[in-house]
Amino acid sequence: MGLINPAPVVGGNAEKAPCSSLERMVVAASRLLQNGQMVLVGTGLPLVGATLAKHVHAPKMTVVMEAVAFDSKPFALPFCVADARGVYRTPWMPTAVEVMGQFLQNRRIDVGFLGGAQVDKYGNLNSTCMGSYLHPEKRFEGSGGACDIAVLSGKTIIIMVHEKRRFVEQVDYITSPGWKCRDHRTGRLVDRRELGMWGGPSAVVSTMGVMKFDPESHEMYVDEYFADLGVTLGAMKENTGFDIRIDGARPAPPPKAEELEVLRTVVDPEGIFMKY
Amino acid sequence: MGLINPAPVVGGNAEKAPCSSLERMVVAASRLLQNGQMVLVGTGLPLVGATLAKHVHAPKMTVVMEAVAFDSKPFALPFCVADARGVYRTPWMPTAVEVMGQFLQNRRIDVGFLGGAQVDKYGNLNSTCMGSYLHPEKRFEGSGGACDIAVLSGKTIIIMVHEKRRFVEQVDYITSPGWKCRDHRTGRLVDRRELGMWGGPSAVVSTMGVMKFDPESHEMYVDEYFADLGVTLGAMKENTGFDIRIDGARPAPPPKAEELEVLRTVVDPEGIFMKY
Amino acid sequence: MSDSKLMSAREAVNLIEDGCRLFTGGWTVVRKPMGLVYELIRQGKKNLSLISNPGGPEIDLLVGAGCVSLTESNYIGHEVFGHPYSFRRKVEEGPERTGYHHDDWTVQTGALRLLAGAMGLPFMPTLSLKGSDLINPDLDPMRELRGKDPRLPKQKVAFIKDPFWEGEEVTLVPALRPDVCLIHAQEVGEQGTVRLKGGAFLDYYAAMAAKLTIVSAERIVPEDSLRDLPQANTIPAQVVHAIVEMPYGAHPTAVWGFYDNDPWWFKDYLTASKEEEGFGAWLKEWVLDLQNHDEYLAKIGLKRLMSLRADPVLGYNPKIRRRLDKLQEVN
Amino acid sequence: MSDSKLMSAREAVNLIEDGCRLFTGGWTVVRKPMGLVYELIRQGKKNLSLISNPGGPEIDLLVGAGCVSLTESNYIGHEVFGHPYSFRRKVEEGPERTGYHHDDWTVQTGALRLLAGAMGLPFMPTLSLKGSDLINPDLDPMRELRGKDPRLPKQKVAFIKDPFWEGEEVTLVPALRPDVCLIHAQEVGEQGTVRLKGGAFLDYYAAMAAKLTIVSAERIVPEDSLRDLPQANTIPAQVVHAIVEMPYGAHPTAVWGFYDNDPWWFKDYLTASKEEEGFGAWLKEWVLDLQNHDEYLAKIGLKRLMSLRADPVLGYNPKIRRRLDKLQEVN
Repeated sequence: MGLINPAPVVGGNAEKAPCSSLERMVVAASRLLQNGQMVLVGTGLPLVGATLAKHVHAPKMTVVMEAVAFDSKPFALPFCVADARGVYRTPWMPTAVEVMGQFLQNRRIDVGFLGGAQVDKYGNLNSTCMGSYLHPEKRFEGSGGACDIAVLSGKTIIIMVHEKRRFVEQVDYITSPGWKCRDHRTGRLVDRRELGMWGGPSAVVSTMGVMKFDPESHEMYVDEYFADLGVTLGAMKENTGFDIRIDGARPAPPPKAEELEVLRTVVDPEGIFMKY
Repeated sequence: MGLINPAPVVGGNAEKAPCSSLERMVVAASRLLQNGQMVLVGTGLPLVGATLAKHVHAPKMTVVMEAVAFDSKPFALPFCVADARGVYRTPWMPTAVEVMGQFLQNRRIDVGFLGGAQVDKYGNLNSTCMGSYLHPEKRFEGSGGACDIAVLSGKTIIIMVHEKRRFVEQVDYITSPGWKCRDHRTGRLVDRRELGMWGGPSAVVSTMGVMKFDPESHEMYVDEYFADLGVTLGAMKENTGFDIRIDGARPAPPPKAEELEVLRTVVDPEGIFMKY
Repeated sequence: MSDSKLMSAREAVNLIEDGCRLFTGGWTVVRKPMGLVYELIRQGKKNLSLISNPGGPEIDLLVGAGCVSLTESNYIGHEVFGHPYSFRRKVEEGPERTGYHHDDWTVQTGALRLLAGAMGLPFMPTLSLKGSDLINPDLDPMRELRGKDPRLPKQKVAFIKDPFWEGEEVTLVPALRPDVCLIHAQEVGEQGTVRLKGGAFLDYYAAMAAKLTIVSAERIVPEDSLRDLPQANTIPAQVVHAIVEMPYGAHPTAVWGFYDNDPWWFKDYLTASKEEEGFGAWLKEWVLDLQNHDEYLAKIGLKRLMSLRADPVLGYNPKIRRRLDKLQEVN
Repeated sequence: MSDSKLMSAREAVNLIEDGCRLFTGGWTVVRKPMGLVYELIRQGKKNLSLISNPGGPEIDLLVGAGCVSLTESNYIGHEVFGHPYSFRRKVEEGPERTGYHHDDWTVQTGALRLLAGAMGLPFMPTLSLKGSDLINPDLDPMRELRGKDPRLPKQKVAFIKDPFWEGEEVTLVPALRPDVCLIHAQEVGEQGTVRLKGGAFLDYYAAMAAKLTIVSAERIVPEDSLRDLPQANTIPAQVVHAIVEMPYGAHPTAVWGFYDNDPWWFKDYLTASKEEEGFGAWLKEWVLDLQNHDEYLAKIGLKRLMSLRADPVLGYNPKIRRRLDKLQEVN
């Protein structure tokens, strides 16, 4: 009870393949979500991670998406927040006015779960463009509700492939404010609490490990690394575009067979986001 | 089609009784409503008048009430705006946020139809209390949405028993602003358009006749009087608490048998508001 | 189940503290949380700040019973049944003598104030109120309390020039932020999903705006069955904290699909409450001397309760007569 | 009937003027008014100011076809199917060369801007946006147009200190006021009541905010039958001006209960639109060279249309595979 109905196994991906770094990241992220929490997820990896958590250890977590999906019981993975798969057996059908303008803004969302193209050492996220905003080198689709979620959630969890060009000293554009973000009055970076903001990023989960933020300096540090995938702390430093603290980092507990099994056969059997 | 379903005749009030002044008032008011209009009505006589119009000559008028009723097809007269009778066969179930905060405020209501305890020569209405507001002689229930309707409708029609104590030089409290109403900055009475307001009262229908407002002075004048009930212009002047213009007033066309018949047998057969 | 939201009316009302801001759902004489309100009076709650948009017999009762220090509403009454004598008496006596303050709002601004609360915003803009004495600063009945009573905003309204378009002056109204929201529903799922029928009024917005939401319901249904028709559900379980099963829990107000207004109740209450002594006697007989809602229903009697039952398609009782001056015996 | 709202897509789109502010309903690749948008392109509309919250292939198409001078949106894309190459190209080229300006908003603020429009208010408060470059005044892409183009507010955001409670600084966002709202619905009554299934998204708010609302629908149903379940109806007939019956009118986007996304369309369009020439050829073949939606559907072919059909209980097609890199032939 409380569990999502198990989806039929439609792919042939349940064999005992080695854990990919994408799968490793999603498993680690799912573990940061707790039973009873109300979690707002974007499409893609956040959705996969939240769905996995709900199946494995957090059956009474409420999963909400920006467009309409609210605590539904999907058989199959929605591939966008408005997908019919996401409203199956839903108890309530809100719009973005209720989800983003009421639940989120009225501080009823415990965790916001976000991806992005770039993250910096203060947890600012960029999902808008590469290069200058007014004359971008590469323009993305747009950030949907990422800024809203980063500003208004009780806390945020970030999930992102670990590459030097993605983990940067300063993001090209602050889509989703982290701990030191833009003061619109001066253009300078200030502590988010100086702007009257609550929340803030609590963890960044990557393909190499789990980062957290120093309670005082608010700079990102490595908390856990995926030793089971052969990741070393040296490799993490090398693949990070700023000087990241690694002292005190521990090897992360490896994924359990159940987690991988559920991810591959129940959550994303088609490999829509996991790209098997 | 488009017509309200006729209600079963439940009372014995269909006999050819003489037209009462209450009935006369409601018939005259109903004639001011037109087919195709969107009309927001309060409970009581406005509701009776609008329902009568819908049955007799304006089948495609949309009748909306503050609480939820929206273009429904009632069998029986709702006796408040939230009554189950008012939502029968409704196509849509809004709340006051949609009716009053969206339809009304977004200028989609053609006519607001209001009653009150006092009206003054500029069409200001009082439905709050008699005497001083902070220490009233007689406190009423409260004005519901009357102020909203008077401020935000395309125009308003007022329906009220004609008595000297009700038709006054200046109302004790401006609940619903008319043509010259309170400037909150100075406390003085100013033309409503100076406050950036649209709309305004277009007619007052009483138990003696129909009053309108001079396009320039915005003072109330008698447009029609109920000669068929024996009302004279002298009597109207006597029963009005301010000096009202009567030159140019004409006898109103008398009620038709059909109007009285429908009022007595279909609209309010129990006499809930008509008090047969 | 340790995390069950199910409880008795006594347990639920016990969660409510003296002095809190309390919203009552429904609309005038429709779907009012009467059973919970009777229990509030039995538990002797004091100094409540009541929000209703609009209020009905529940507010008149609470004001008359001395539970209330503030009300903010657009209407407190019984519709065509008659006048709210307790409310009227207290306002006419004046706050100097009673310690009770009432402030008038409108249907629209009350709704927008709840919407602001539901959205976590401190205020909402409106184009209503202009030209009316409702915003006459000389007539603000809460003026002496503002800045002192934290339940009230520092001012009744504020004004701002639109910075984006034509520069018109826009009125701002402060959020309503109830501590407690009381709702009576037709159906509630065992985990808290609320289904309201025949009109939700402002109950969803109030539940979203409130810190604690208590729902009494005609019946508790399997949560999963409510997922068959999500469009018909009004309030998600995540904002409901306590559930009380209470058939006829809105009596004497009407509940779509269950029962109509009880005109005999209104006739009796209105006759009694015309004078303060009569109100006191009525309150003792019908509220204070009874242990709970079951005793109240037993005292009303099965015959009368059955005679109020609604037609399930029409939603109301087509046979009931609604004029108190022509009221006959229960049959 | 002279007051019928029923018309052809050509007649309906003919009501739309060059240069207007136009909202497209649905959400990214779900329930987009594609048939009406194809017709907009066929009629060669110019200088449109597009609002979508969020946008999908319809925006990429209109931008690529040169119909658009402004977009305000939180997203324009095809979800996991691939990237919006026309939009991306135009933004990367820059407004100096293209005359096309795009401004970024968020899901929440876009929703609140529409809500303000629906409420007839010039703005709405929000607690979002702070700390983000979305409100960095140095990065306002519309800065040179403000005060000149009347379709844009004079500034992107404004700030006000809460005058009622704790005095926090609140951000104000300007209303969105579409001239035209295009919606594709599952069902519409013959007088205009709209029933949306599987999610209404922001379509109700946009219809309320707009001056002219055009609804295409999978089917037109008797108005009276919609009154059997009013809770399921989304938009009242009073704000709908034109109705177009158009089966598969949202193809290639998904319509709950009718059909799923067409992955073959996306594969074809994404391959073609990677380069400007390919986009032009695609547009000619699939839009400009066709007379109307019937010809478009005939060209897609019955076999493919049937293969997209949704399961009526699930709302989607459980058999369809959604990975373009593993896409097989239509079967």
